[in-house]
Amino acid sequence: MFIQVNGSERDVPDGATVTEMLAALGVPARGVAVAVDGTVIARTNHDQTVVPDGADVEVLTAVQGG
Amino acid sequence: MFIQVNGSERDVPDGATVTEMLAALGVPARGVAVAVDGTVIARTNHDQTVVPDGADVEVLTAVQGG
Amino acid sequence: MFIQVNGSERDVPDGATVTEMLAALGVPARGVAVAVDGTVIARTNHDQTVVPDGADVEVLTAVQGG
Amino acid sequence: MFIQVNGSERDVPDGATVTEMLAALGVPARGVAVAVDGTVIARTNHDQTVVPDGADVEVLTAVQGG
Amino acid sequence: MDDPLVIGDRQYNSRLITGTGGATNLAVLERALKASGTELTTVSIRRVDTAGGTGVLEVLERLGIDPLPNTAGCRTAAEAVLTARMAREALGTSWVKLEVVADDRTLLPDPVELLEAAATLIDDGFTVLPYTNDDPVLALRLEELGCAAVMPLGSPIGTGLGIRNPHNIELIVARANVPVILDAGIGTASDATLVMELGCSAVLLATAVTRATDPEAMATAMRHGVIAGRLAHGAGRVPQRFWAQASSPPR
Amino acid sequence: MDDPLVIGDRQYNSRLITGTGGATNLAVLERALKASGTELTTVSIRRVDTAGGTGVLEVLERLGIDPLPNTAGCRTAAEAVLTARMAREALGTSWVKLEVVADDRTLLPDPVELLEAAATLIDDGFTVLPYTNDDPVLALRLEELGCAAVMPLGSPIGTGLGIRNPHNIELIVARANVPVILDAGIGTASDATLVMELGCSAVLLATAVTRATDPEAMATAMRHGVIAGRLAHGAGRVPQRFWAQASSPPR
Amino acid sequence: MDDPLVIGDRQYNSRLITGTGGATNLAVLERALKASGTELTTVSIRRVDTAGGTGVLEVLERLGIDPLPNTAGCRTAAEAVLTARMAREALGTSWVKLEVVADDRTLLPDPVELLEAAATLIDDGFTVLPYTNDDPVLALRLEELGCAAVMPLGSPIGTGLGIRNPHNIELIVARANVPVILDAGIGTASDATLVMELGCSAVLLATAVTRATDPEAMATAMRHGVIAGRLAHGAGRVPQRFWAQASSPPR
Amino acid sequence: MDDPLVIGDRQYNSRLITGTGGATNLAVLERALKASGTELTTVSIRRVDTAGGTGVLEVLERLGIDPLPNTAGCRTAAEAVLTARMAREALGTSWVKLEVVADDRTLLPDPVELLEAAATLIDDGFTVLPYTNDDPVLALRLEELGCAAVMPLGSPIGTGLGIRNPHNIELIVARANVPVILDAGIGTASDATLVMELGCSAVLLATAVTRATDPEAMATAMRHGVIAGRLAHGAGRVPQRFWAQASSPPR
Repeated sequence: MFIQVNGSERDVPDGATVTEMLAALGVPARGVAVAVDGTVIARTNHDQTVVPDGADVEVLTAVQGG
Repeated sequence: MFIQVNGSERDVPDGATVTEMLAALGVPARGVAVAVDGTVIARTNHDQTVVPDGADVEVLTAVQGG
Repeated sequence: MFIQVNGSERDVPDGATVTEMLAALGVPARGVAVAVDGTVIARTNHDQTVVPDGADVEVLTAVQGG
Repeated sequence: MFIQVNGSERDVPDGATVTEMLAALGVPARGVAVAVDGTVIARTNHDQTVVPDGADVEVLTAVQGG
Repeated sequence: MDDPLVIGDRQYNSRLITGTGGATNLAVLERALKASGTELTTVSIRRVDTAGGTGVLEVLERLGIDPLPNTAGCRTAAEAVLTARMAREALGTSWVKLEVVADDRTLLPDPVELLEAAATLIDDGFTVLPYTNDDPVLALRLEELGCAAVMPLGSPIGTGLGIRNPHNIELIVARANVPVILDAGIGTASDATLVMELGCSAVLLATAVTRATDPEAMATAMRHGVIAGRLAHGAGRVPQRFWAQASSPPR
Repeated sequence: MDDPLVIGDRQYNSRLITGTGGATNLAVLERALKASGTELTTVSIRRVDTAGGTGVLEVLERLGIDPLPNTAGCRTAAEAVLTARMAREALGTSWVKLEVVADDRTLLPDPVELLEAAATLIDDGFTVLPYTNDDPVLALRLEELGCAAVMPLGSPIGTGLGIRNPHNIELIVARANVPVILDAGIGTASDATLVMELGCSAVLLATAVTRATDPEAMATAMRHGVIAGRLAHGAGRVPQRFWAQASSPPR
Repeated sequence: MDDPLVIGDRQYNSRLITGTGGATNLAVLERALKASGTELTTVSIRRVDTAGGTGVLEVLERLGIDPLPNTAGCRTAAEAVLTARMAREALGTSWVKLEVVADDRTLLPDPVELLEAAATLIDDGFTVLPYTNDDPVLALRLEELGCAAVMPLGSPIGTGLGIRNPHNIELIVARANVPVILDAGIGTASDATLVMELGCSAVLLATAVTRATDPEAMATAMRHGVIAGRLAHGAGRVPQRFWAQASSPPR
Repeated sequence: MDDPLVIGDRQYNSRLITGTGGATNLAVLERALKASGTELTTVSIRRVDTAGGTGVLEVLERLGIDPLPNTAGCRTAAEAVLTARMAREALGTSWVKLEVVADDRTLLPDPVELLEAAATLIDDGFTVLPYTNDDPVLALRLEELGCAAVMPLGSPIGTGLGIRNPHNIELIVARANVPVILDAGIGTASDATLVMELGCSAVLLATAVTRATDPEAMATAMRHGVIAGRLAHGAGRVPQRFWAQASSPPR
């Protein structure tokens, strides 16, 4: 299925969970946070939460700053 | 009738208007503002506005300050 | 005779007094001070003081400054 | 003989050298400087320099300061 | 010089706005106000029987000075709005110096209550001159709401500490499209001169004059100080240099 | 007000002493001097053919301003004494602003040469106004020699850095029995106001006015600034406080 | 010395909190962080593909430094709250440096949005360290909401202007019951020393170190400067005097 | 770091020079000196029976600190020269902190007597470290005479007023070819940090430590403050800006 990740379209397995999506995107699960359609997904729910088709996903991490 | 003027009880003629009340209190009509039961009475309405019995009246004026 | 005036050679009448020297140089007598061979000549002595041949003369006046 | 030491009269052996004078005064030879009649006596001369009778002697040392 | 102070629909020749608080009596106040050359002066609104009220308006009338009622002492937007409305009826003016302070120790404005009061009074047709802190953000917000001027402090009311943060005042001036009037903290004439050199449009002060040993002399000093600073601001000062530069020609 | 500046046997109503250096032309200079209200102005002494000399005395005469010759550019007591004596003959005045500077980068006075020149000129009957640094010791020595005033700097000539060390100026004022005239470093009007508030008797400045973008406006600013500071100094300013103090009565 | 910095439920031996922004590369950053002795350091939260993200957490882990996520760049309470919640999931910490700025030119906090964001995050169980201006009223409001510390600026972010208004910082310290951490504006070590002497509990700085010519040396300087100021604050400095007082006995 | 202070033929690792005056007793003094890390400390020269003398040299010896005799209290070159010569015999050192003060109220140096004493002692083989005012001209004259360092004041002895005129200190540093040691006026650690940032080579202080409520803590503060300032001076601080500059990447 296709979803928006940080503003660009990406193809991930249908019915992927957040954890699976991150793997598919090649993003390390550690040190990142995920919001799906504007809702922050608690780390503890990454395995259960399924990413809907066409979802708008934000994947954030820590960078130098402040 | 008795009303509260600036926190102390005063006796003024029954059915007095704001203008009549000020006269009864010996307060110059000029340079003062009147609030009856928390409502500011526009200067232009002083002649028509009747002060209800037992009203809580504030009469303010300009003093040195600021 | 030739004298040094403010560092450049000038020709003035032999035996000229300070007053005559200033006239010869076309310098207004007013508002100037004269030193001959390093000695300040009091204004009151300008008429009597003769400028020696070859003298080193400084003629100063007020300019914008300070 | 009697001499002035730091402003007060003291009795020291006749013909005492600076070193002997310091001993007689009970002043440790170390860390002090001596002036006799206004002249600073070099430490190296303390043994040879005889203090004249009635001399005005200053004996200084280091104190807390600055 | 023809360099009027324009606030809302009014023009003033004097750039010194004064207060009437702190004077030992009305005679002293009148001499000081006259010496200051001010054309706009604050008054407070209190119950008619409040001591000290009598006669201040008559003094201002005699001197041809416009009264500017303040909301001094108000702690909430509601209190300030009510006071402003009473002032409008009492003095027949819709101009108000809006003060909403957070506490008695600092007398500093409460940003949230101040913004709310300003919005309400502007909707109600008032010409609002808010007393604010020296935060450039709050000053801009007040301007955006429609305030006719912004009046940042130099330092807290009555401290006489002068301009504690010239950089903030310069930031406020750099972005303001309404007059910036330095209000509070002025202690002496050089403070007023500096304020104007920083680009402020006017100075508002009270106790620096009324509580000085000689209020009339200090009022005169402030008048000259404000004029000096205004002129210097426009005259283009010399740059600052690390090394010296001669003012006389070489010998 | 009747508060004259008394130096030696003269009295002046203006406490602003100006210089004539740095002006682009005599017309600009004349307008600036007039606007400043000064009654005493420095000039330099140079060879008659030196450019810029012509006409400065005529300007001062027209404005009724006393000329104060300086010894600018002198590096030794001998040079300064000779220059002062030439000035006396040229201008018919025994007053001199005594400058003996140590180098061109700082234009700071040479303490030893300055003291020697002052002593010689005072013996010779001059009224000596020495340009000095802000060292309270040197100022006192110059007064003890018989100088008619002491003129400490605020900061080096032409830097426009204002009063770098108010504490030293206060120390000088606290011990002086002759007028203390702040000379050099003034950049803008608030500097002049502050100087007078510190207790100085007058201000001497030149390029802060003549090199300003608008010399006439800055001269006017300086006139007001000096008056403001003098009045404020005498008016007894309010004390500084850490916490606020209300200027309006409690509600 | 045993004088830990206590914030919320944590204790730190270092009173220097640093930022990671502005470093040319991670190697430079790591050396500087190590030299600073810091135990708490801010990071920003950005999209994973954002350049510069990689590796900063690993550096902090290697040095045993706690990460403090900030909400830099947020303009509204909503943005800041979302960013804080994402940071909590990404870093597994409920601590946040709360920034809600009003505009890009000043990067000053928006008081209204800041208060709203702080209230929401505190309700949500966050330990909130708000970046605020130097308004003593806003600082008190933030403490009343339950912030674990208040972090007033010395001057705007990145200006290096130091402490523009020590009086406001003293007013904040005088009334605070939580640690006051001076955040933003530090330019050099003496700024950090002064901050601690004013009674602040800690200093937060970033580009003063990372953008210095020699970040490691400046980081070391800041470490010593903070220690110096903390000790001096507690040591009871000598009073200031107008006249001199000898340190040597009379002769 | 390897950044020794070089004066004449000696090298020191510490850039903090202390005095021994003002301590309530030798035990307090010893703890403070130890905490300061100083390697060079001043002592005064007095009559053997003068109270307080006993034991100070033993303290310095125990701590491996070089004594630096001063000529405190001398008013003339002759007195200072005699005192220096006595000190040389008493302590076996040709180093001297040369003080020739003009009066007791300011304890400021007498420029003329100071120059004369310096010249005499240098001819006599002394290593002269003169206590001077902050006049850049006098500092240069002292260096030209052959002084091993120049020691300008920050403010008068014992005032604790810090650095009253940083511009003069910068002018002195800009032209000096010998170490510039800031002597007198330091009140707290940030003063010492600032001094070093201005480019001075070392700081000399006494009562700021010995008269602090906790001398040992203040001595430690001064040690860190001097190190902080020295490092910051070399680290290349960030420039000062009027507008803000972000330290976090854009969102």
